[in-house]
Amino acid sequence: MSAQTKTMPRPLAPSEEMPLNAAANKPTFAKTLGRLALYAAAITISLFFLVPIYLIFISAFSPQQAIFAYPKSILPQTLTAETMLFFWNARGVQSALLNSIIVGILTLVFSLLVGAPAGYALARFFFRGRDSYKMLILTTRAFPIVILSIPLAVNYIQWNLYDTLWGVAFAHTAMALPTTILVTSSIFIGVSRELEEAAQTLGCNRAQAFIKVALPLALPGLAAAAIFTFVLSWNETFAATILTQRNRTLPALVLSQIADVGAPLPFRYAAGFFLIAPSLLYIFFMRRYLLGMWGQVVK
Amino acid sequence: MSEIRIQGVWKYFSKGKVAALKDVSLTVQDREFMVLLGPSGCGKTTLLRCIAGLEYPERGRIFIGGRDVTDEPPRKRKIAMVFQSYAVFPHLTVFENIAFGLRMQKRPNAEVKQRVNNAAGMMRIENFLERYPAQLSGGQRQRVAVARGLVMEPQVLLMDEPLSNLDALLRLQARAELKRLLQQVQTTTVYVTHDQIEALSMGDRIAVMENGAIVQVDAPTQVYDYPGSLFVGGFIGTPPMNFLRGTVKSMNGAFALNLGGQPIRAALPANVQAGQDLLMGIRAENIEASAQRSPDAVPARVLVVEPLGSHLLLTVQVGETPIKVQTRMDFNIAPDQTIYLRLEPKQVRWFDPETGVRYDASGSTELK
Amino acid sequence: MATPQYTGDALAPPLTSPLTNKTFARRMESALPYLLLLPSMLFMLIFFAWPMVQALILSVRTPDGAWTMQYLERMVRDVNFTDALRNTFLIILIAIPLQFAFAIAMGLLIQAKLKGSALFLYFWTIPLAVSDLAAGLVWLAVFSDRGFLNSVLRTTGIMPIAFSWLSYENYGTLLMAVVIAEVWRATAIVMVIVVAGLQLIPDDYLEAAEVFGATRWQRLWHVTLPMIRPSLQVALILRTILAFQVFAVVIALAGRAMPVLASEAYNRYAELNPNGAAVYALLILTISLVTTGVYLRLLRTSEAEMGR
Amino acid sequence: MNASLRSTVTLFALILAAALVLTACGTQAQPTSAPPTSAPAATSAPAATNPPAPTTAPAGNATPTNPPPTPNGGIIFHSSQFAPVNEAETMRNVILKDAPMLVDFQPQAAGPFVDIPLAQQKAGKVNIALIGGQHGDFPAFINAGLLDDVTPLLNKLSDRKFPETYLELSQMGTDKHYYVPWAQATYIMVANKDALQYLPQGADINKLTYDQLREWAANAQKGTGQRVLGFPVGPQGLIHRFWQGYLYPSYTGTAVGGFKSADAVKMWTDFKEMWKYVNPASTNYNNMSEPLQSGEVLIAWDHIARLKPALDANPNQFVTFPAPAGPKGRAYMPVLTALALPVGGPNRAEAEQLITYLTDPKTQTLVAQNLGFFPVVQGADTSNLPPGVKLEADAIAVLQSSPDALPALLPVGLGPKGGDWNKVYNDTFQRIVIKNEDIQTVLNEQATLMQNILNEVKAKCWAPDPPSDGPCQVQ
Repeated sequence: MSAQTKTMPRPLAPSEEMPLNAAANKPTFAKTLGRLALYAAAITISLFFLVPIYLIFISAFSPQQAIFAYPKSILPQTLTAETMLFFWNARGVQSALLNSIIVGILTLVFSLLVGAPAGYALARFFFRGRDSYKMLILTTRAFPIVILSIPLAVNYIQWNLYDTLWGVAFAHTAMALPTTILVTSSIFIGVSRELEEAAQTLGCNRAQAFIKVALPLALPGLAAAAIFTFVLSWNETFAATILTQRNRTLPALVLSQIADVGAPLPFRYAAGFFLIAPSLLYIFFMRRYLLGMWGQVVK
Repeated sequence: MSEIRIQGVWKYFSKGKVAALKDVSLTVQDREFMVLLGPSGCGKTTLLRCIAGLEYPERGRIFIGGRDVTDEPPRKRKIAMVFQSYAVFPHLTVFENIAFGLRMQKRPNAEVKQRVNNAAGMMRIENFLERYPAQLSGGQRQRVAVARGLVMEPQVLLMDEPLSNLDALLRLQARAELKRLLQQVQTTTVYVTHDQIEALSMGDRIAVMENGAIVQVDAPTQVYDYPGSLFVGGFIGTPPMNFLRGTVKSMNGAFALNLGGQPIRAALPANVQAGQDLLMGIRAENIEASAQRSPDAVPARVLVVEPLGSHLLLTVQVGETPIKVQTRMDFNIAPDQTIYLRLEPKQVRWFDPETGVRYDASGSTELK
Repeated sequence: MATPQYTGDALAPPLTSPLTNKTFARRMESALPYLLLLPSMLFMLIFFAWPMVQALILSVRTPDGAWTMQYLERMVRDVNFTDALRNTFLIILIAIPLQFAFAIAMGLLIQAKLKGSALFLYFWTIPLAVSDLAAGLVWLAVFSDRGFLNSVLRTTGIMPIAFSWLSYENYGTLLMAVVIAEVWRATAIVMVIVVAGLQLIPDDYLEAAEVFGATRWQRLWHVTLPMIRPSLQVALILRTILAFQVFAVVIALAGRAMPVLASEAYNRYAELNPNGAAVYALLILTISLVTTGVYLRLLRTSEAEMGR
Repeated sequence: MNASLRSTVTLFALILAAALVLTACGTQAQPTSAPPTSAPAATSAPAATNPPAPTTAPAGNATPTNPPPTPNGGIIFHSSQFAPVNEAETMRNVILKDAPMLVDFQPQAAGPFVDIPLAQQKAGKVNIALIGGQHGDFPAFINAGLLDDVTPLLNKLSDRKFPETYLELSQMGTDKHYYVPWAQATYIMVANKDALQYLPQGADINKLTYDQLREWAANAQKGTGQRVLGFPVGPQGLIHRFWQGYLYPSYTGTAVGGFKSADAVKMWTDFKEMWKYVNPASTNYNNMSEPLQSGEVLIAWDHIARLKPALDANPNQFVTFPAPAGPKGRAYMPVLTALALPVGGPNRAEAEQLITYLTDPKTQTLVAQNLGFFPVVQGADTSNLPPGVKLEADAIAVLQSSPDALPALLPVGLGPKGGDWNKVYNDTFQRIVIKNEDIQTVLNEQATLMQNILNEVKAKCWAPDPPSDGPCQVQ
């Protein structure tokens, strides 16, 4: 059956009866060299991306004197959690971490609740104003967020949203929405419209067809998009700084108490590591979906 | 009783700028196998989707089993549909795919199981029930899609080019099988295809569509033999019908058609005037080619000779017009030779060159 | 042959005529896409558009409520304005082509199906989730006078005297450092879009080109790149818009030495001069929109070229 | 409602419930959380009323309500001082530990420090009980009518014996007092002991002149091969204070008047000459502690708070000394931090108690010992300071006993234009030193900008300029 051969990506191994065709199977010297060059390139690029991460890691776990030592050692002799522990135990860090997680989850939920329907509409319907809507949400990215925070803060106080995690989550949702909408729409484009129509002919209403068919199929992609939103929220500084007073998220705390005002360097490294660590995990779990997420955006 | 009646349906796309269906009316009898045939973009799929309820027409009504379903969503129309892509749910097993509609109706498990097994047996996929669609071949998926429709025991079965994604050999096989199956279940069926062989071989009747309108509804042989228009004649049949343009001229008190200087005697439609232009349509198999000149025969120059195994297909030039002619395999001919064509008078059809509409041949004037 | 019109030539009724089949349910049906968009539009209106308008008004209005061009004038006359403009465009003109070259090379490497390509993809996409704040910190640790780069150069004996990579006196190396950090930080998103685009190219095209004797480079230039053009255009618009807003990394690495538009906006904000900040924001917004417009124009002609 | 729809709704409800629970946890997890006398209204009120419809939540809560009288984390102490995480920790764990009430110490970066109270005032909902900032921070608030008169409180605190100058400063030229002095600091110089060998012949480190400093830096460059003099010229650096309070008064004897004078031209010429020996990475330095610690810089000028980490970490490696003297004296800028009460702020009684506590000589001692900011009251015990702070105190003592000492104040009365004012100096530096433009031309142009600012906010002259009637004039 054709499907079975399709599921077998590798060609069959040459059997004994089949004489080996030397030219076809034996890699030539030039081919091997070319392959090696490709590996060398891949490894070099990997080092370019990994070394800075490694450096921030050893800086965060070096004793304070080592941070100011010169020349610095690339292979540290001693690692210590001293700086990390001070950072970890500093007032506000743990609650800021928790706040970041809560805001991230709220942002994720809101942006899916608000953004996914729009993404679905863009994917499924050809309606008047569709293209202008797409342009509009793309251009929102062109506005520098820093400036937005000032009027937003005033509005927030009037709306009783000031210094609440909800408020930060709303602001983050607004920032994440353009991406969420475009990405979810590309995910729904990836789910064939006919599947939903089939479900409708089989007794589903629109909502049921969506829930029974489109949603389960879109779920992995939606999860990736959601976590992307989470990371966006995790990394956002300005809105979080200006819209909160006591309920700081971690990056806002880092900016207001560590980076901006020149806290000692070791703390800055510790904070940097804290900011980077979740992204390592995020990319690790989501790397399979990243491509699918962005693949259809271009269509 | 599940007749489908379509009355004056209009459907627009692109914000009303394009009419995809123009005043379409069609009645599909109970248990009839109706084929919607036409080139891509003619609106046949749109019409099918209007019947399914996946599109809503802007004007006109649709009745299924005498009930006005125009404003009803698909799920209330008691229809089943087989999609071109099959639309087999990839996240469900074959069993759950087939059971999907029954589950939506909240049928008891035992009944679901029994009906799914029946349908699967009918489609000979009972061994794949636990598989996921990704583990199936295209042909198997197609059967799942049909089984999923049949299991619903629908009043109407709608099929949108269900065979177009199969390769040629499989398609031949599936065609016969599908025909047998549909004869067995006796459901009113609307079947969309652009493949005229499929249409001719399967349908009880064929509705030929062009530019969003139905141009002819007839039994397959009728559509083939008496195409209602130039378009239908040109669309149906391999090779398509030949068309030759000529002028009516008076000849001994009767009329003949002047074809590139060569008068042809054939049964002209009634009420023609001398000097009037006519289009003559005739199929390749109704032209007899001969190497010998004869008084009624039209001379033609051979352009291409194609041996097709069962017969030869010649492309010849009559006047300025190339036409197709079918001859026996042993006809000895080479390009650039001149042959003489005799047209089977009973098989000649006449068309108005302006409108493309076929003249009703009933009152045709016999030439002496 | 002209297709003859048969019964299908009935004229479409004019659109103004009431359409007969408009029940409530059907109206809902046609309103559905708008209903689905509504929450997002309201949300953006309240939490984005409204404050944005408020912010932009700041750029042309004094605190007393008078309309004014003074902030605009002040921005243009500012000592850093031309520098900021030049630096912004310089960084974009150098970093973005580099990012695209890298991203395409990386995409092709991923497509080459090397062993461990999943791992490579993981490593290369890590910066996707790293914030500007952290990225600036990371690269400052590398390039500062007593940073890792000088440490390595000294330990290995390549350059025993520390070099001030980030000094304003060494504009070249300062620019290089900023560009490297930008390439590190933002190539991943381009690569992801490129790889996604590459995966959509059927093998047939490349094989066809190979059969017709195209070399590896010719295939890249004449087949692969034209085919991922839509992906590249999306990535280009996205990257450019975002690049106009870069400042955290630049401030971290260059301090005061390399003003860019966004850092000037931020500085005005930090100097408690919201009007000055807003006028820069307005400028960035305008430049971004104009650039996007230019890209889209190019995109449209190319669509015609390609006969789509 | 059919089953599948129901299940989806349930799912969303569950997610929302989870989010709500987490939010609740968040508020409880605030380390300073008080017994739940008042609900964490700010956090959960919009949540409880309108959770699933984010777009309607703000509208639904548009009617202004009063702020929670007792925030669950204690009364809010909004501060631009002691913001770095280590200092904030010291504030909370050492200084405020024995305060008579629960205090929620909220240090802020420069922008939010001003924006938050102003935004709260605009919205009519102030929840800040106490504002702590530098003298120069307050005019922005005063202009907005945000600060209450603290004269009655100052009368109650007369036993503190605040310096008369500071009390006068707090009047901002009015008959009211807008703040209570809190602590003082200043800027000093630090040198690595390794650099002492390059000190010019005959120079006394405690009596340096700017010429000698330049010579020292030149010698050090010759000796080490590196430029080891450093200034905090980074985006968050305080270099503008160097020009405002050190160079200008030392060379011209004025802060404002002599901005474009011949003395000023001489000053910039000298500074430009000295800049040749300044580490060019200075444009990146936000504080001098780090380059001193890493050895990138051997001689530096900065705010004492920003030098403290290096001095604390390695008190034996560094010497401290006053900033150099110029032709008109040894100018220096005392930095006054102060406490103010926002109009309509909550917990007024407790806020006043907190001021009383913070100005208590014992607390002032604690601040000196732990944060390196010096007392503004009499009776504080500064005999037992940790080595790093001791070094700073020594330098200040030397400075104050210098015969040529010339105090120059932080700009007074510039209000929200403080940032613009600093920008004038930074831009002047950039144009003259970095871009090499003609000094007199630049000074003339920048002086116009200065005068505009002064006229706009109608700022009178401040020391060491002689008092003026109208807006201060650049001569």
